[in-house]
Amino acid sequence: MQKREIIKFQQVVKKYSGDITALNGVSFSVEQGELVFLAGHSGAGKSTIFKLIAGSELATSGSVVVNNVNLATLSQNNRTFIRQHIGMVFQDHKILYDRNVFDNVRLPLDIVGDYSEAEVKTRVVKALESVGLEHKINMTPERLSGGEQQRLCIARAIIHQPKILLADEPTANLDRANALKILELFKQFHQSGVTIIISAHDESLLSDYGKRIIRLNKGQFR
Amino acid sequence: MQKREIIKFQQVVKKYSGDITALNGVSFSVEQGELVFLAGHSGAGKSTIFKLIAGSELATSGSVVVNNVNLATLSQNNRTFIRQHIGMVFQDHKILYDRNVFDNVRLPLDIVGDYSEAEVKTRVVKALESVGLEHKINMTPERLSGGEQQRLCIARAIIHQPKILLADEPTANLDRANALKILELFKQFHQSGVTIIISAHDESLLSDYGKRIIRLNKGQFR
Amino acid sequence: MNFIYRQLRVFKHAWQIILSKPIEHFINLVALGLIISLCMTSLSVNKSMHVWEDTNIVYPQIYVYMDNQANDADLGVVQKLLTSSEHSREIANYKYVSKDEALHSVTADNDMKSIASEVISSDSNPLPDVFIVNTSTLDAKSLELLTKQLQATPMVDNVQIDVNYANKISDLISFASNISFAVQALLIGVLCLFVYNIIRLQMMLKSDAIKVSRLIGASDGFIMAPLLQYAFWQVSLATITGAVIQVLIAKQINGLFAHFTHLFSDKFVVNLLCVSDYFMIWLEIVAFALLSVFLAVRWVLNHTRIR
Amino acid sequence: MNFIYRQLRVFKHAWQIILSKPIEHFINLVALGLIISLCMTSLSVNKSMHVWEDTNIVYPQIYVYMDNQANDADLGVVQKLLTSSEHSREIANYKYVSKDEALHSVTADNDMKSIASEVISSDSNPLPDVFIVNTSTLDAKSLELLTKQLQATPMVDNVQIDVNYANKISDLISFASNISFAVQALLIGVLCLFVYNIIRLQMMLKSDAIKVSRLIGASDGFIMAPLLQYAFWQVSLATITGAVIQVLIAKQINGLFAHFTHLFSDKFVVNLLCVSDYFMIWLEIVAFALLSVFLAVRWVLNHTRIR
Ligand SMILES: Nc1ncnc2c1ncn2[C@@H]1O[C@H](COP(=O)(O)OP(=O)(O)OP(=O)(O)O)[C@@H](O)[C@H]1O
Ligand SMILES: Nc1ncnc2c1ncn2[C@@H]1O[C@H](COP(=O)(O)OP(=O)(O)OP(=O)(O)O)[C@@H](O)[C@H]1O
Ligand SMILES: [Mg+2]
Ligand SMILES: [Mg+2]
Repeated sequence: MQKREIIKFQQVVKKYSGDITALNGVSFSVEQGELVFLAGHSGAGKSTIFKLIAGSELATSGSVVVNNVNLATLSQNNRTFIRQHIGMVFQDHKILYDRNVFDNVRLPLDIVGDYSEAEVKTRVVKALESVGLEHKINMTPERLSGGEQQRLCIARAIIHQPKILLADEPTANLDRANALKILELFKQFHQSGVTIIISAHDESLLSDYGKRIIRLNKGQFR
Repeated sequence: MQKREIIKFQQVVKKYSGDITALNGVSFSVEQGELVFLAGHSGAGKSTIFKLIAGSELATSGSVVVNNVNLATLSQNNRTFIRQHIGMVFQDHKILYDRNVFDNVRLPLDIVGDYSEAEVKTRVVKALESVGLEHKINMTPERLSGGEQQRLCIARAIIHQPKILLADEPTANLDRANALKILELFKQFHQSGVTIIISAHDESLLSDYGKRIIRLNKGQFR
Repeated sequence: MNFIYRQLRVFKHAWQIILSKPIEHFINLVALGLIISLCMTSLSVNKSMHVWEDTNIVYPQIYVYMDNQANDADLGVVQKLLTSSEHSREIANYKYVSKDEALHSVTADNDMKSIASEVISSDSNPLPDVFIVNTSTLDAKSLELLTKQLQATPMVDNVQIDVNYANKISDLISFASNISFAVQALLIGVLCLFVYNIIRLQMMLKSDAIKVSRLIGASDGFIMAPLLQYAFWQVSLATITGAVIQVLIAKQINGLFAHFTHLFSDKFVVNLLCVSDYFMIWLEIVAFALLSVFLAVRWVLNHTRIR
Repeated sequence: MNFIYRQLRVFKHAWQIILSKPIEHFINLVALGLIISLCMTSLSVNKSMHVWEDTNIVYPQIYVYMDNQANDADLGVVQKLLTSSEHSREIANYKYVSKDEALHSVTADNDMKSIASEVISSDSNPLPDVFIVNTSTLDAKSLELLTKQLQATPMVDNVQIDVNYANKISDLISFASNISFAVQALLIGVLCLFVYNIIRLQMMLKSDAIKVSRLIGASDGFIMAPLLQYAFWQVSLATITGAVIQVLIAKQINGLFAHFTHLFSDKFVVNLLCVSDYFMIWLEIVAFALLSVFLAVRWVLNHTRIR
């Protein structure tokens, strides 16, 4: 299988309002099916890179190309549409407190559509099992512990088997055993051909995997 | 100086509605001025212990004694009042997005009252400096990165120099350098006589300090 | 199939929200329903007023009293004048009351009998033949001309016209219409602002869900469907509540009216609106509510830096 | 010192919220203001109506027509009867119109002149002396008795009483009062629900801040102070807006009334409320709004498992 670049940053600069330069000329590319770690200090710009890939922020200059499409050239609707093929683990979880665990996890399936109720049910249970949360399926999320909320977010990110998985500090609130379990899960995904980027501040966890690590420092590569 | 027990758990059981036993007969005590680490897997009951000390949840059975007062015997108003002497770093930050960083950090001072505007200003700046966030003082918190939000929460917890500091995973979203800086800060506090309990899942960080570690496993001590 | 299933889920969800906070939604409903009922009431009062206006005399009547000696030929002259094309614009219709008919009706009416006792006691009938002319204009000039012409007709004894009375009634009704119209406009304003406000605040409470859904790739349609249904059911229920309250109000008003119908020549009732009116009102409120949802959601999306 | 300073900060904070979202709060204000103005208008119409009722004839008038041959002594007898203590309860006052005065006023009035032309053309004055008696009761029994006594008095030709007219006017006014009262009650209901609703939703939007403050040790007072001030300024501004709108409405109504004052014996104006009334309304609305804040915040605290 010919490998192709699925994500490509070229001289990307991201300035937020208030003269804050989060990224200052970043170039890298990720091949299809690759597993990449993103490391860097707090405020280095890790989350910003994920936002740019997902198209929820636009680069100030430079180009962000995902799946051979420059996101800046897309209409808002199409940028939104692209997110349906991306699984995202948000650093702040972004769980919806107005519905229970089951309804939180099924959300991406509903957005994509095309799933029968039975299939939704099976998939949700399977996703929750893979993060060890199947016994909390009918709970409201504010009753979950911090780590459980994080795992809920992971279950939601993988349920629709996206082509790209962006995990922003997915193990921050997890103990080592749980963290390894999650990384193992991601590895399985990687083996089935999903492109994965994982950000983490805890490099001890990453170095075991022998995968590429991109290190950010103040918005630039070290 | 005669050491006395400032926090004392005796056979504490905490059951949440829905038949969930978060703590199952936990007994321990913390001396005044002590620094204790609380370790345990995700869902072990770490946050629950903090909630019980702060009185925002009540024990199902057993007694939680803080400062020689059994919290169960206090009226709601008095339990609220006790929290003014406790600094809390919440696992989910609990930042207020309707005000800027400065107004978030000053909140405990306003609640205690008795501070002139000048003193508030000095203290806020000092607290933000100690967590490396002084340059974001006028920002709205939704524009902070994950680690920055966590540090904001730490600044808010220490600003009124509480007698007890409860830090729930204070370094979960921080890189090693920042985490060590925060732990250093807590150590300074400890040296000035503050009682501190820190929960963390990353034991590698804790073991360096040679302090007592309480290990929770499924709501019980190992 | 999938589409229908989706709508059903959305439907279920909307009702779950409503039923999960029954008190809040009940208060909402009653508040909305009260305003809607006031709007409906002012609308139906307005409508009823027009009906009343049409069935009551608002244009001057002209009384043409004939001379006692007038014969059929003289009456024919007046009749000809009244039916002439020249005056077809001013004259709606006319009624001829012969002296015999007049005497009959006077003696039949007990009240009149006592008043007219002296007249009746005499043997000969002293009443004149009368034409009662209903005009169809308020134009003083043309009415004056008509009156003069009638006066100049042979064997016409006297012509009376009460321009003022007609003006008064007309003024009164247009005054009441104006007030009722102004009240209606104000109430509709209040209703719109109220609906917009409630929906805006409800959408603000949903802003987290909106933002996160968008971040996960939800289209505008996906985000709005449940919110639109939620709003739809709320205002639909409110419209029904409003209609029920309005029926109660109308009953109350008509009860009061019935108490003194003797004041009016025709019974004045506040009619209920017809089904199509209710339907239109419902449609308009729903349309406005959905527009509000749309605006509020767009506002949330635009003001949260999510592209 | 510290307390004042705190209040000032809270004050500043409340206004910052209001000014940071000017459009939202403006819509709020206008909506609230409109409802408040409608309440005020219905209140002032009600009040004005009572004034109008008091200054206009609502009790029957009795016309006592004297015989043409009546002399001063005969008039004296009637006068004595009218001023007797026996009838002081039924009779408010009376007016004597001599035949000369009557003739004078008839000839002075152009309209009357034409109608009464035949009468006036004759040389002798055919008009009788008249007593116009304003009664002060609607009790048919005692009015009948009075009428009979007057009728029985020597040289009294005729006694007329229009019981019906008085009843009609009285009915009309009590009808209007009833309607206006009902509308007022409905509007006050709407106002309360509206205020409660808006404040509840606003507090829900603040529920995070409320919960976190409580977790950090904030007392009820600390949590509520800014929210109370926020609500206070909103409803105060809304009351002012409402008062302004009401003045405009009253002006409009009075303009319409002025157009046809000739319909009424006395000019009917919708008076503005007096300052103390406005003050009381403001006080009541503020009190209700603060109560709403209190309830809503307590609700948030109770429903979020934070002790
Ligand atoms: N919306 C925003 N507006 C302004 N500045 C922002 C915004 N989002 C992020 N920033 C700033 O950009 C910088 C990079 O933020 P980013 O969230 O990418 O960091 P990060 O590497 O994810 O850090 P962390 O490990 O703490 O999550 C930070 O200094 C942050 O304050
Ligand atoms: N309000 C609640 N209602 C029901 N169950 C709860 C509630 N809060 C916590 N729990 C449950 O109690 C258990 C312990 O929760 P706690 O938050 O104390 O865990 P923790 O040790 O802090 O875990 P983590 O490291 O993931 O934050 C978990 O299984 C959690 O689901
Ligand atoms: Mg980040
Ligand atoms: Mg926890």
